[in-house]
Amino acid sequence: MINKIAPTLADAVAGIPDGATILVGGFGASGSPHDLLDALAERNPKDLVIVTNNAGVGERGLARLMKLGCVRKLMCSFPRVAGSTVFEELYEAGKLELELIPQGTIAERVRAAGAGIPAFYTRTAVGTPLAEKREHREFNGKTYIMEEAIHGDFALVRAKYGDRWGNLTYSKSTRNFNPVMAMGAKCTIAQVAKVVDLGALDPEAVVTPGIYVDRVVQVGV
Amino acid sequence: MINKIAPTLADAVAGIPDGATILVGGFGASGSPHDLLDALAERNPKDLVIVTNNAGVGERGLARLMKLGCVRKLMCSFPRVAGSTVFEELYEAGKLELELIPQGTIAERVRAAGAGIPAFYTRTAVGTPLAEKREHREFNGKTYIMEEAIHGDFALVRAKYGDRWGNLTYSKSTRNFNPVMAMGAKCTIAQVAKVVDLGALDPEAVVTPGIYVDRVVQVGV
Amino acid sequence: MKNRLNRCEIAWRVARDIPNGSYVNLGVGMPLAVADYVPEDREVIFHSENGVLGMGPKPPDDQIDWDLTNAGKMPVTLLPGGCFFHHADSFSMIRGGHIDICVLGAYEVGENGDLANWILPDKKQAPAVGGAMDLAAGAKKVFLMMDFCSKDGEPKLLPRCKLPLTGVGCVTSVYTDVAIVDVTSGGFVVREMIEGVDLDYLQARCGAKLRLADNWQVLKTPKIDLPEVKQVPPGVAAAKRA
Amino acid sequence: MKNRLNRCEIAWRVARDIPNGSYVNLGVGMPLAVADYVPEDREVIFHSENGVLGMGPKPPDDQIDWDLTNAGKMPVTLLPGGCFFHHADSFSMIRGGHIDICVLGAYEVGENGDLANWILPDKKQAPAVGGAMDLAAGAKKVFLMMDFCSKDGEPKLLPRCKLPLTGVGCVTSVYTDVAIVDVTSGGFVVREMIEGVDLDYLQARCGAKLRLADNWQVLKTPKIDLPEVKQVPPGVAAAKRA
Repeated sequence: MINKIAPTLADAVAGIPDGATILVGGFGASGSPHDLLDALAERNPKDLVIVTNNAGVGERGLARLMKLGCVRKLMCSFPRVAGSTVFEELYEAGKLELELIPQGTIAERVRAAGAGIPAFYTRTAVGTPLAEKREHREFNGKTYIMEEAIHGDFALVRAKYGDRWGNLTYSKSTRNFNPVMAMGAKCTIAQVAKVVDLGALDPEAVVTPGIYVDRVVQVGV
Repeated sequence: MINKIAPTLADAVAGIPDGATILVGGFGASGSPHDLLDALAERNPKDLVIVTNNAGVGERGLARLMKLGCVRKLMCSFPRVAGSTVFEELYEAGKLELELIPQGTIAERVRAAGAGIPAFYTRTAVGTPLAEKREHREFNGKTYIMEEAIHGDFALVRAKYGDRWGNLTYSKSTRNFNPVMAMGAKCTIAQVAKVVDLGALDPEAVVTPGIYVDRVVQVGV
Repeated sequence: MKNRLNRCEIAWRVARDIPNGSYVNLGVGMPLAVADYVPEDREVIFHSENGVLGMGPKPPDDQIDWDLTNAGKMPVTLLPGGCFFHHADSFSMIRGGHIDICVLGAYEVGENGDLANWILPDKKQAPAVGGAMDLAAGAKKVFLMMDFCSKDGEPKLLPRCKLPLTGVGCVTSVYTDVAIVDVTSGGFVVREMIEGVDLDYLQARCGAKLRLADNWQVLKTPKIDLPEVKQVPPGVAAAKRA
Repeated sequence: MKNRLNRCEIAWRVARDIPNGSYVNLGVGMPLAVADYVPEDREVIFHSENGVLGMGPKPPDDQIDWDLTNAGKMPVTLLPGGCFFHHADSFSMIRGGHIDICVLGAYEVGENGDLANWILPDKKQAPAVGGAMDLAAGAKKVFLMMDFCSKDGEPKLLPRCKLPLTGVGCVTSVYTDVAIVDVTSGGFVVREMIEGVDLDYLQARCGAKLRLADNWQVLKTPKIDLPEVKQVPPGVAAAKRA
């Protein structure tokens, strides 16, 4: 029998080593897998590379992981929001490396990893500082830059419902980056508000098919 | 008010000119927009380029369009199935140009058009005759080929339900190529089994958001 | 100039230029107000980069659902016909040219349509770009909402941007507190000016050459009072919830 | 050789080599039979390229739903936990390396793991490739199901394929009517042979050098009768429905 359900948060994040590249779902606090991040912080790993959209707010989740000094590098589009004080202090102290990537380019680069596409061309960021060091190329008279896939060792995502095959559905706009990050890692770990029976999710409405998911843990609503 | 509902099939396919490139959903007969194709055949256009997976079976839909001599070129992955006699006769008589493309590469090239990606790299077809004339390039020690986006002037797709904003849902495996083709064209036309009220479709389960759809026509179940 | 438009009045004017049936993305900040002024006889579908089409207005305080937020991380609603999708799909819509209009703020705009709106010099704080470069490159039309000059009175319309760019040759029109300026292949063209302002006034405050459109008009809006701001900053609200 | 395996018996043997929890894509034709022989203590999730995960067996004739078909365009069912998705998502799973095993037929296989299974020479008919190249390039393991020799007695295991390739260096193992052969960095290695066959027998019918695995075993299956074929060919059925 296939059973991807992890009994505890600690089981869910087991085996994440120092130096891992971790894709993290969510858009700010919306859909952020806070509980998985907190559980990961308990393990106190070092030198993590985090790929996500924002840089954590308050003291939980990603902010906590950063505050504990677990994160070497952050790849994101928008690290600066009200409340991202942990990030700001570390960044200004030169204790955290930042790679800024346009939001849609993060999404497409991670999707590319999941879809077996090593690189693609995009018009986003052409002519800007974020296009520096990128290969430029013309198609049909317009200039594009090449962007390469971003592969994760692990992905941490948050969904509303999950089943033992790893199928996931989300709630409203908390979906955001979660299904994309789920595609792009070798091992995807999902926290869900509720584990449901196999067959309970509408097969027409499953957003992340279980093929992308390795572990599911229920953390309550 | 936004109203994408076309009253008749003839209205739905109005304005498709000679020489148009048309993306057609479906996988064999499954999910094929037969009624739109038949309505298009009524207009008897010339020199069409059709991008789809198969080459029509029997006498309806794509087979009819080809039999009438409307199709100059077919871009597909699997033209040869039992019942694709119209295609076979035209092909063997040299009256139809065929460009064979791997199935996943068709899907990704059309998705790329919809997603603003002019080209991407894939491992599919490397070392095969279908990689000839393609740029080859190494990433992380493996060889890939470059594939360019396939843009449609029009897309013809079939869905189960649609609303006046153009949102679409599908039935089971008839979904197949339809949502992909819907993304890749300047003008997307959908035949649906039933037009429903705005708000009747579950916002978590809309597969093709109306932003990709220009016209919706109900053709009964 | 005492009858300069406030940001709500600019938003009102931008909304007049959004045709029925448009798919529109509103940038975080000032542009979000545009949604409040869509003429009643038009249906406009708002896209939010975090995976929403058919975004509706802010809910009443007692109906806030933190699972449904906009690009600014503030609670919104969903109109009938709206739907949700993930970030790769959301930015396919943007990058793929499916958004008819996006409305953004700006630090500078060049007469060649270049846009700078993401980074200021000499700041110690980390840079942040979000979806601005995707929108600038992908939307069919880019409308800017900004004051004609900076708070220090410096021109923001320039021959070429001096700040690092967000996008190249992407700007369609600039909606300001004193004028509407279109970006054309021949440079900046003033389409509308508020009462009491003339081309000389604008030119004196503009770094680039301005031309007046032959059919220019007076820029008029109803008088709209700025709302009292009592919102909790989004980061704080989000942190609270987390 | 009278005790050669028939295609159901080969399918039975392939099914033994599919671990619990695998995501498996079965090629059209002979490989589809593998689904019938998954050991009862294992759960295997079948992927169909046309957008199905968790594909179940053929339905009874009175429960056929033509909206739910497989890659061969024949009616199937969906298991609890199954779901639907579109073609770009389906081939992301394939190209992205998420399919653990795909089982394909073959015309030829090279000792370097090259596969030829999509086009025969000197045919007037149009070529057709479907998803074979995507699967060959993308699946983590490629199992082949085929007879050891062609119907004309020609070797199908060769130093290098002579036919146009489907994929390069992609084949993991070859399941045939007389032996199971693994593709290794050192070439073909016979893992199992049926009773009454030895390496000389196989080598005489193989174009490439065969080695015998140290721990080779006898290839045994239960006796399975071939089903009577009464199916309507898929194209005809589809045309009827259309």
